Amino acid sequence: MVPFFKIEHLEKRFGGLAAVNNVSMTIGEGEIVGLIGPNGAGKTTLFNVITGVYAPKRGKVLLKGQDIAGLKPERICAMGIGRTFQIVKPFSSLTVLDNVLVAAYRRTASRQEATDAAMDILRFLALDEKSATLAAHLTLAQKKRLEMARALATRPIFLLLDETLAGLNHTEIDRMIETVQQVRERRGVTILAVEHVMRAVMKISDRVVVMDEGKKIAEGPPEEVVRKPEVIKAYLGDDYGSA
Amino acid sequence: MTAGSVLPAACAVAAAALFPLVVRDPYFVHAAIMVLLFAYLATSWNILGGLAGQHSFGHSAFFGIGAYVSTILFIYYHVPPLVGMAVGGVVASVISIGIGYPCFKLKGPYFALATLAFTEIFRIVVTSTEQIGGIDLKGAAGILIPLQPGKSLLNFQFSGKTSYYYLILVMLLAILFVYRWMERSRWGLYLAAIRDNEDAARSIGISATRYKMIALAVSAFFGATAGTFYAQLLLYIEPALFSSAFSIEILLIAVVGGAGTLLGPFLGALILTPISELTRTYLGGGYAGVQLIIYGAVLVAVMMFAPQGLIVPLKRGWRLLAERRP
Amino acid sequence: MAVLEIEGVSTFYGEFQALYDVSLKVEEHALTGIVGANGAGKSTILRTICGLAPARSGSILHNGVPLERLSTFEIARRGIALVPEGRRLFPAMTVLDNLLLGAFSKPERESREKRLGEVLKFFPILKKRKAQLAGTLSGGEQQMLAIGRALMGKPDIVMLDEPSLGLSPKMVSHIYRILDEIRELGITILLVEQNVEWCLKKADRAYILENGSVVLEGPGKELLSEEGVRKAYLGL
Amino acid sequence: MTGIIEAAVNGILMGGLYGLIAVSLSLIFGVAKIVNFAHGALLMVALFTVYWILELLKVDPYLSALLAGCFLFFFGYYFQRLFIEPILKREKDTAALTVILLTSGLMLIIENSALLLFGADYRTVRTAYTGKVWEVAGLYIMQPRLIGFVLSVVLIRLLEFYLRRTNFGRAIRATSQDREAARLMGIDDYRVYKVTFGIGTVILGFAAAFLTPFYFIHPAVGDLFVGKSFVIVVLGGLGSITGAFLGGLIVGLIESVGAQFINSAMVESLIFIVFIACLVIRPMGLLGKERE
Repeated sequence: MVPFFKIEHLEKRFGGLAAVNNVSMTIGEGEIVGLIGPNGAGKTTLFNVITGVYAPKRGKVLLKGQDIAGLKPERICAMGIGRTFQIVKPFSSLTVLDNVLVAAYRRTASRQEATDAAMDILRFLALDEKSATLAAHLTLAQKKRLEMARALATRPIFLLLDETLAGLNHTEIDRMIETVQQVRERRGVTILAVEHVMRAVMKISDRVVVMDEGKKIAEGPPEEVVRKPEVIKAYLGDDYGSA
Repeated sequence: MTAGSVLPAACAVAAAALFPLVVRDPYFVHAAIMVLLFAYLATSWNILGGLAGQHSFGHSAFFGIGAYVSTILFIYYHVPPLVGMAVGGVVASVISIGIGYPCFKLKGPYFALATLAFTEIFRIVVTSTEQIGGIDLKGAAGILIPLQPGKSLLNFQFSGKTSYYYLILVMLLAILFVYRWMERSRWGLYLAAIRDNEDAARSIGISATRYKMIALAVSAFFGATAGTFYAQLLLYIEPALFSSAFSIEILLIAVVGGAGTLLGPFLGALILTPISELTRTYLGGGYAGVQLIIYGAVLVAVMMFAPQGLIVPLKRGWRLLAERRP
Repeated sequence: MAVLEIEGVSTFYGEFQALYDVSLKVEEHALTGIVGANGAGKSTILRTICGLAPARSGSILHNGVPLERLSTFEIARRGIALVPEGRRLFPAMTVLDNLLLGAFSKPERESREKRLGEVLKFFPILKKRKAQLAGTLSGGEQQMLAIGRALMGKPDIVMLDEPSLGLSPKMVSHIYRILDEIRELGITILLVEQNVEWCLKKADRAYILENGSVVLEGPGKELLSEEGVRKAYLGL
Repeated sequence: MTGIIEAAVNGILMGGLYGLIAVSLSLIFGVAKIVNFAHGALLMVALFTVYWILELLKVDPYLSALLAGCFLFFFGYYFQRLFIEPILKREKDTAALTVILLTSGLMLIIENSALLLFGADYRTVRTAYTGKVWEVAGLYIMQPRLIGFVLSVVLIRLLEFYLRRTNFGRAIRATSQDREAARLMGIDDYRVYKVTFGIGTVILGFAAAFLTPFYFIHPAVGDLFVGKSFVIVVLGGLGSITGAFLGGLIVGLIESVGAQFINSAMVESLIFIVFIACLVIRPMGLLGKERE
């Protein structure tokens, strides 16, 4: 059977440095996979290769068996991959509704249908009351939800979340965790999430992939992965586990 | 349009329509025509510069193309200027695609410099071309447009300035309508998304290049029609229409008024065009540069104190005034 | 006496609050450590001290003098040296030029030649690479140059932001040795380090940061055994 | 054939002056990331400064540059301080376009003020060198051009020495490479910008002095150089001194040799075409290295 999403021997270099070095992984339909690793491990670069911001030097990115490596970002979105950005990138001069509407238009040309779809998503993310506010005037937590709303409005089958929780406080984090779980349950979206808040990673991920210095160093269920010596080493230093 | 803005808008249009009936001095009518023409031209720039956020420094290229294409068609093929206007618009749109292709690969100041270089190339080529395929371009000397016997809209020949005034007023209302329509349409949203954050726009499936091209082609089309109008108004065209200085003037009008707003370019024309028109006449000869000094001073002041354009503080003032009234 | 005293500092990037009411003290001749997960705000503390990310509230005292209103260059001239994350060398300038820039401030300029000799003795490899462009150095050499550049200014305090990041294990231990030596010279150090183990072992006093707040503080060795450390990192 | 060689030599000599003018633009662009549309107007100010010193004090043009330089340094310094600095401080990263428009406005003010003050006459100066020609190996070389070229090379060497070997020169280079890191070294970046702008205008003063013996002076004379300067800066790679100088030589060469084959206006458009191609294909310039 063709796997839902698969990366084979992906490599991306900047100058001499391999930011993503021979990374392979498979993600099944409906899974939530957490992607963790120290700063500079190559997680965001991996996202950027998957979503077409960069073309890989070598390797394949297969969505339902079709190689999408090297396609332009707008093509990849049309194939069903949505993403959020680590540093939020709202369309600041547009209202919250228009931010989502512009994405919903990618699926229908009808203003009515697009507006309905957008409002639906805004309700889902509890942003409906803010629909007429300019995106520039939202709080960070709201902007993070708006990022997610906008990505969802393109009706992705596969969603890449880049540090959706960074900069949120405890209550906001709990709320966002719930939202991510609902995105899968209600909308059937497969999710790959870069996340630093470990509490959240443990809670939402079916599986965790760990990267360090561009390479994949571990993979497995969250409780197991964080006990692996190589992971502890990457995070805490040389011989923490054995100390 | 919201209910609150219908009344002021209607009043403004009515006032504009009455203007030549009240003010009969042809000199003032001419100045008013220039204001409307520059408002029209700056609004056409605003379709690319404001809606899509691509601050082109080469808009005069399209103005010049419109002026030259319709004039050549008129003189050599007897095509009525009204038809020539449409043809010039289409030609400018097609050429704009060729310009957009390399320029849209560049950002910010580099985009500005590249578009500036393009319009300079046009100016230089037209200046140094006397003849092409049996058509006299007359190089730097420019072309005088002969009068036709029949007065008609099709031929752009009227008995007085007033008709030109109403024509450009209608054209301005039309382009403002187009601008508003584009802004509110699906395309307008795409363009706004690209303007605000191109990476994010592409991540939700919007092809940035394609929509910027569309905005450019529309912007070029209207810019060229302004060129035809100008040619028929003054009955004389010259390579300076392509100049980078003229491009910058167009951009300035839009930016001083407020790029990316419906009425910003109009406001800009209302302020800046009379400065150049009036001082040119009254100061004349020895003080030829004064209007440009005032022009420059306005520009410097706006950039230093209201870089979003004068419409922003104006709107804020209006709102305060409205709130103070019970 | 505390060289640096930070009291109730909150820092924002736009509307994103990166630090919540952070207080810490850096004692003279001591090594003070800051550890915490990615995005916890460690680098922000250093950037706030330097005025690169000014604090919105709270106070920062350097030998009793408030720093909050000073520009970065004025703070640097007071003898606060930062070895920034990613090293931030001047890549198209020579190793020598980079070092000399470390002693840009007027008072330091007079004893510059002497310090240059000391620093080059400290980092023999830099002496060999003196005329090379900084951008052509290896990662480890670049880190040494960044540290050497900071030492050129005869600093009151050296702040290091993840000096071991992106280096090979061998180079990491080399850098650690250098830090030990610097410490023996009696220079005050404020260290942000991803290697928690090492940092806590060495630190006279350490602070653990989570989501922009200090959650634990104490002598490094005591914290080493705390469950809170592992929790802050791995959520267990 | 001799005609072409002669054209090439004179083109390169003129190119040296183009290069010098572009070096000034490149320095300001490279350090403060300012696209200065008033560069031509500043050159005009420099030309008039040299002109009036010559007329009033009867100083040799090459010496008058030193006098002019003192005035021009402060002109440039306060140009940056009064107009550009407030915008940079306010807008941080997005100032590029505002600065372009601001400097366009300043250009209008400066050029038209000169027009009011000095009129639209084309002024020329007769110096000991004007119109003199040297004959070298059967080629006629205009004396003031050769002197200007040689002095330009010397001046650029001096500038490079200043940037490489002095404290403030190092600070200027450091600021252009990494502004934040420079601040961490105790460098006052805004002061570096102002001084750099001042140095840039001083260089224009020298360029003006080298031009004066064989060129004309007019309030709009800067327009003839400003477009070319931008082309040269892009050709040479932004912020590169040597690149800008070599770019100047290339443009001078294309201009004079091209004029032997096609009309000179068309050569100018050829230069712009090369410019656009370079921007799109090799934005790092002909000599620059590819960045990440």
